[in-house]
Amino acid sequence: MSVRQISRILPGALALALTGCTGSGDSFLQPGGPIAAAQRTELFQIFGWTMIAILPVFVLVPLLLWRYRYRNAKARYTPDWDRSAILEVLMWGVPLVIVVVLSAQLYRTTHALDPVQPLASENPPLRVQVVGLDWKWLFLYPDLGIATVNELAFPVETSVALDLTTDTVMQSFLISALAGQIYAMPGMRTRLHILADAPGSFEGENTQFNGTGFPAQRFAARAMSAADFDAWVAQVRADGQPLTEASYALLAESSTGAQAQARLGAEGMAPGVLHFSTVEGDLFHSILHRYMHGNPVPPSAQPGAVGYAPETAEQTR
Amino acid sequence: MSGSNLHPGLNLGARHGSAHEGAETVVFGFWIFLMSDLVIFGLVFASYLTVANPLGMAGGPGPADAFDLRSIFVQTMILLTSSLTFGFATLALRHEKGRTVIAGWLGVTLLLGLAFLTLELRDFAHMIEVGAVPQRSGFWSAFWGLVPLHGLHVALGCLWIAVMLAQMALLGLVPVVKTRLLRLGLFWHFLDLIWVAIFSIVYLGGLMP
Amino acid sequence: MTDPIFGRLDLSSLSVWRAFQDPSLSELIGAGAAMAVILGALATLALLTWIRLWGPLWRDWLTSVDHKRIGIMYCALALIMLARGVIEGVLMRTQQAFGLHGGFLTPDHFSELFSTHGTIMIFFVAMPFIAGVINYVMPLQIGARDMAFPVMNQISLGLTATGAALVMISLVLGEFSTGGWANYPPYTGADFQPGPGPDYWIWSIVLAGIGTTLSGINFAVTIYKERAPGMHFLRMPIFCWTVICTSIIMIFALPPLTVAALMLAADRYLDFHFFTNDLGGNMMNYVNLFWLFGHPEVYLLVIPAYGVFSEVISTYSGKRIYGYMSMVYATMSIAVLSFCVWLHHFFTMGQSANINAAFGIASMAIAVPTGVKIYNWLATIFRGRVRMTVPMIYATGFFYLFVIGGLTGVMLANPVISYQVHNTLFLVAHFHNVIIPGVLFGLLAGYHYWFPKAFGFRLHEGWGRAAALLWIVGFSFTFLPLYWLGLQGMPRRSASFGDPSFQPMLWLALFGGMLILAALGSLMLQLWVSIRNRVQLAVPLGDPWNGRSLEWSIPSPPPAYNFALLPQVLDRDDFAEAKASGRAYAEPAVYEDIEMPDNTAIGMIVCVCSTLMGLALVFWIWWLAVLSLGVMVVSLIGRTFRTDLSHVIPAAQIAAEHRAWLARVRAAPAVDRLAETHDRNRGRAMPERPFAAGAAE
Amino acid sequence: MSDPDHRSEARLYLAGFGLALTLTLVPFGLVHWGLMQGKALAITIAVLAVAQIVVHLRFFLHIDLSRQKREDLQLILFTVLLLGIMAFGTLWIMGNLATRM
Ligand code: HEA
Ligand code: HEA
Ligand code: CUA
Ligand SMILES: [Cu+2]
Repeated sequence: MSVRQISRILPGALALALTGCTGSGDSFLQPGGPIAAAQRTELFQIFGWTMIAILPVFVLVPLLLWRYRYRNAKARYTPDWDRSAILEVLMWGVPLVIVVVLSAQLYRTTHALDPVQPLASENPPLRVQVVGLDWKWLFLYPDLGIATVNELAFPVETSVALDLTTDTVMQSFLISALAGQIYAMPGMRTRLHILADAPGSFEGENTQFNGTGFPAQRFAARAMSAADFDAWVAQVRADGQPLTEASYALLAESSTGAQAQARLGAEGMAPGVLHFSTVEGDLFHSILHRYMHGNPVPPSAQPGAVGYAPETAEQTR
Repeated sequence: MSGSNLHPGLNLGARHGSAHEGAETVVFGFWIFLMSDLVIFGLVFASYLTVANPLGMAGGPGPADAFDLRSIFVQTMILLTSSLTFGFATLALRHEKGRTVIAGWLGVTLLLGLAFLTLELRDFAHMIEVGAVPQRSGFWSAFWGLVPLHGLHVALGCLWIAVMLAQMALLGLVPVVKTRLLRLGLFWHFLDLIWVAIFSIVYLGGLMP
Repeated sequence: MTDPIFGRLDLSSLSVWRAFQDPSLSELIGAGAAMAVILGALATLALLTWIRLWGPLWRDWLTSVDHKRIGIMYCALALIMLARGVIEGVLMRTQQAFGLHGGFLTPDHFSELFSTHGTIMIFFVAMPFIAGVINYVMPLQIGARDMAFPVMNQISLGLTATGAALVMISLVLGEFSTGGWANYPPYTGADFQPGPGPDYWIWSIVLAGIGTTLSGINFAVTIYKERAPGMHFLRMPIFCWTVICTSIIMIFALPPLTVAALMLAADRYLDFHFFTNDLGGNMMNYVNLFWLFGHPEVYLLVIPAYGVFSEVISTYSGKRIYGYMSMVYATMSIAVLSFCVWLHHFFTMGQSANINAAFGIASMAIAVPTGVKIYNWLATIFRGRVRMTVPMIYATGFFYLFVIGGLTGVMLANPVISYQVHNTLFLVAHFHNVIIPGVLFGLLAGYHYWFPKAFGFRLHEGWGRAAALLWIVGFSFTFLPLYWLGLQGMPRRSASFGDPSFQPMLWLALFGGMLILAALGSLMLQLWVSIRNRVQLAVPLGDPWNGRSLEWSIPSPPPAYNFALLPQVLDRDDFAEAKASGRAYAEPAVYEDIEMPDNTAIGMIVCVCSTLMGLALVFWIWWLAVLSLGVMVVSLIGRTFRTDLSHVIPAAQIAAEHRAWLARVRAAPAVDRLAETHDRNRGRAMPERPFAAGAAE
Repeated sequence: MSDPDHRSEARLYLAGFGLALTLTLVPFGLVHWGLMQGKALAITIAVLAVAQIVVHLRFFLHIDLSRQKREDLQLILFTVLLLGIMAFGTLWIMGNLATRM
């Protein structure tokens, strides 16, 4: 019984300790959706189980060092004692059992929380395509025909299916309060599903270092009610500019969101955010496929590269 | 074979006295080195296999456009024979047939090695002609990372044979020279092993109907 | 486009010149560092000339093939590089503490800092340190005269020094990579970083890596073939077992790094497409290959540290190591398992849940043998007689802090958690939490433990204790807060951040960094004080700690040939048994001539040529690259044409030296363990008082 | 070539050469004349290659299972194990990623 209890009480205590001193709401320790919540539970459970093997160490070290200190003539001294069958079984057995238990759990949750799986929800899923650019994220809504930079809005209680790639170096996409991260790589498509339980704004970021503007590559993931979402879409259509090949070529240039705003003449928007009312062609797939067509992508056509030239990049696509 | 082997594989034999015992350490060390080298080859092979597909070829030429099975066959025969001739050199060393016999077999092996390299270079020239260059695709990069790496080893082996011929002439068959010949033998046979993998995986695998 | 003579090296490659053109704080710090390197080098040269040390330095050290001297030179190299690594670490902590919306360093400078810091700490601090300790201790423990291949040993050192030199030169000429110590393409590809940075990384890693592979071969062959008569595998000290495991990793895990780095070089220099975005390149294979090396690498570092703790805990508890066989099996399983888990560094790359689960479980499995080792050490203390000397304080810190690091490792091994905290400061906290309390505390314990063996005098105890406590406290303040920041989602490698709530923890971490600096200062002071008091602290008789293994059975410092007569080993912990049974310090009936290899300059030739070659490759100076390679190859081959490369030490000389030492040992009073840290300790240990437990019970 | 040891050892080399030759000719023939196809051919080539490697090890490098000190044989087996893990793992991971992206 004690084992179970420990593994139940400790996580709670730890959660309290950790969340108690938290300032921002952008971590999976204050989950905004089922995945992050499950991840938090997992963390506490591992903590609980490993304590069985680890607490004895913490307790025994001072006890042993004190009891067997040199000057303690009362303690037994057995210089040649060097094995004991019972201890041997315990030393291998206890960690082994814990690892077996944790492994079973790991296998289950790794499958259950596999990011390629759609999340259960009553509402129809929303598709979003994510393109990592140097120091900003581009979000394409293929079913709505709009696009944004550094603002990912979606209705609550809806499974959002993200398809990710980049048009530059490797990046890693993380919205901690909603789900884990996944790499985005040029010429490749990775997948992630998120779902928010309640409206709110969560910070998203790139965690894979990609140069000067790396710390600025953050965005807001905004979960909103269905009505608010529709209003938001309408607003993007209203205040956005069209995303053409030419404006994409400019956008793709290495720049933070704020710099991109200036480049594309969208200074009025929220910091770092851009809205696009229409998207020319199937941008996501043309980005994805330009690396797989068997044609070289010279630096002048490679966003993020040192010799990138937006003026000519457009034609070589 | 004559009794007391100190380590796996090629041995000089007890009659070589201190050279035989001395070989224990250096030959074992050389085995370890070869095993480390084997891991390098293994990983380059694995990398090659990960791009031996249409995506890796990126619309460029494939194996069928660039490989010449006939030439590979001849190269294989040459390398195989050179293993045999090196074997005879080792036997002559073990059984103390004298410097000239050993040098003779080594010389034949050297010539075979050079012949192999010549043919291989000719193949490479042909590949460059048809555009199967490493700059063309990931697949050709991997090919050019793998096969010339083996070729480089063969070239080093040839250089080593030449150095040993010189040392035999200048120093005579002193113990260090004997143990070096032993290690050179390991190296040469090891190259042949790698080649078996190359012709099976790269060439036969690539040209499979 | 590039100059035929100078390649792409020009005035703007000089960081001092860059700072002159753009005197921002960041550039100035860079230029200052460059000046420090240049001035430091010049000052050293001048000092050496002034006190006429060139001759001795060349004769006794740089051309030496003695494993003991090579070991010490490895440690010296590690210390020099450490100075830079620590400064960079503390600079980064400072930057982040002030990094709310900015800070004083430019992001590019910051990225160069974490890249060089990681590269230096792993490849040029921890690895040389470990190579140094192994070099010094292992042959003594197995009763050998030297490494199996002494000259190759010197060449390994030369190549390691080359790698370190290239990283240092990058401060002055050009710049280092900004891609982190893992240097992932495509970010480090020619398109995105056309400058010399990633090339510095490639060549310093490749050249040093070859040296490490050769070291691994050398260590393994030495243990397999050069053990003293009677030293069966199962009589070896645990440290030697850890050396076997570490050499296995050196031999088999360095190849993937070499392959990955050379493929990256092919991409950058020859326009290959191994890892490029276009034309069928596959950057994921780089990640795969790098961690095929990278994971075993970190165990390469920690396994010998486990070995040091085994020796230290057993000695200072006055007891045999508990569970010898368990230790051996555990160490071996850690070494083998370390090759089965590399994917846990990229759980988030998009492979299937099955693969993630398989590698996650394999990673957690390492906790079992590691746990066994920890428990075995506790059982070794159990019913021992423990002296809380400096190494034992480090061991205590290790018990607490390393276990925390291991616990967070087990968390990271779970893909579900890794999805969240991968690439965050949580990960940074994890690995400093295993590397510093594990590897560095282990090395520091070993430093205090074996220093008297190497130099003939003990280190000052009081300063040592102060440093150890500062380390433990300083570490905790510096890195434990990072766990919290990581859980809050602060990414690693961020020069700045936007969330004010991170501020307090970052300040705490900076405070810890200052304590660590103080710890380092105490270490330096300790060394200084100890050297000044070396007469009082001298332990020439060789056994200051009542040691248990063969290295304590010879004088401190040991003679060039180590053992006057190769010992005949009868038992595990042979020297302890010998002391107990009275067969220690016996005079051999006959002495024999000893043949030792001659000194040689070949290691220096390799070092200089390969440094020039690396530099030439970095700056596309092709003629120099070919020339230096040519000189190196010709000298290596030329050497093989010489056969008179050893000298003989006559038996009479050995007999005289050995008898003189034995006479001093017999004349000296044996000290008991209470006087261990007093000036009375001259290195002759009184056997532990025959057990008084009867009285106690 | 008078001494009997020498002759018997030379015969062994020749036997190895003969075996290796056969194991080379067969797969080349199979591919050249298109006698087999697809998976069956791939497996045949692989099996013959492994057989040939064993032949080389046995007859040219003189590795066999008897008479040797175990510690040395372990080295080779251990290498094969580690290389197997690394190469198989690489193919598994990269193959899986390729199907998913
Ligand atoms: C051996 C490895 C090692 C060691 C010792 C350290 C030590 C330190 N590191 Fe380390 N660090 C890394 C390996 C190491 N680090 C790696 C691999 C990275 C990742 C790089 C990347 O991003 O790619 C990293 C990244 C890293 C970052 C970047 C984090 C980020 O990405 O945001 C920071 C930031 O503060 C940091 C700080 C420090 C500090 C303050 C120390 C201090 O604790 C330094 C103090 C250490 C010492 C003072 C050494 C102890 C002294 C001895 C052992 C010798 C004594 C002996 C004698 C006197 C004889 N490190
Ligand atoms: C010396 C170095 C060292 C050591 C010893 C370890 C030890 C371990 N490490 Fe660590 N690790 C690094 C250095 C090290 N690591 C570095 C440098 C990185 C980052 C590189 C980079 O990205 O730059 C890293 C990253 C890293 C990751 C990748 C995280 C990510 O990128 O998302 C993972 C994931 O599995 C991991 C796991 C582990 C595990 C399971 C152990 C285990 O070996 C720990 C075992 C120890 C214990 C568990 C404690 C003692 C045991 C007991 C008291 C018994 C019982 C316990 C149980 C039953 C649980 N490590
Ligand atoms: Cu990266 Cu597929
Ligand atoms: Cu790891």
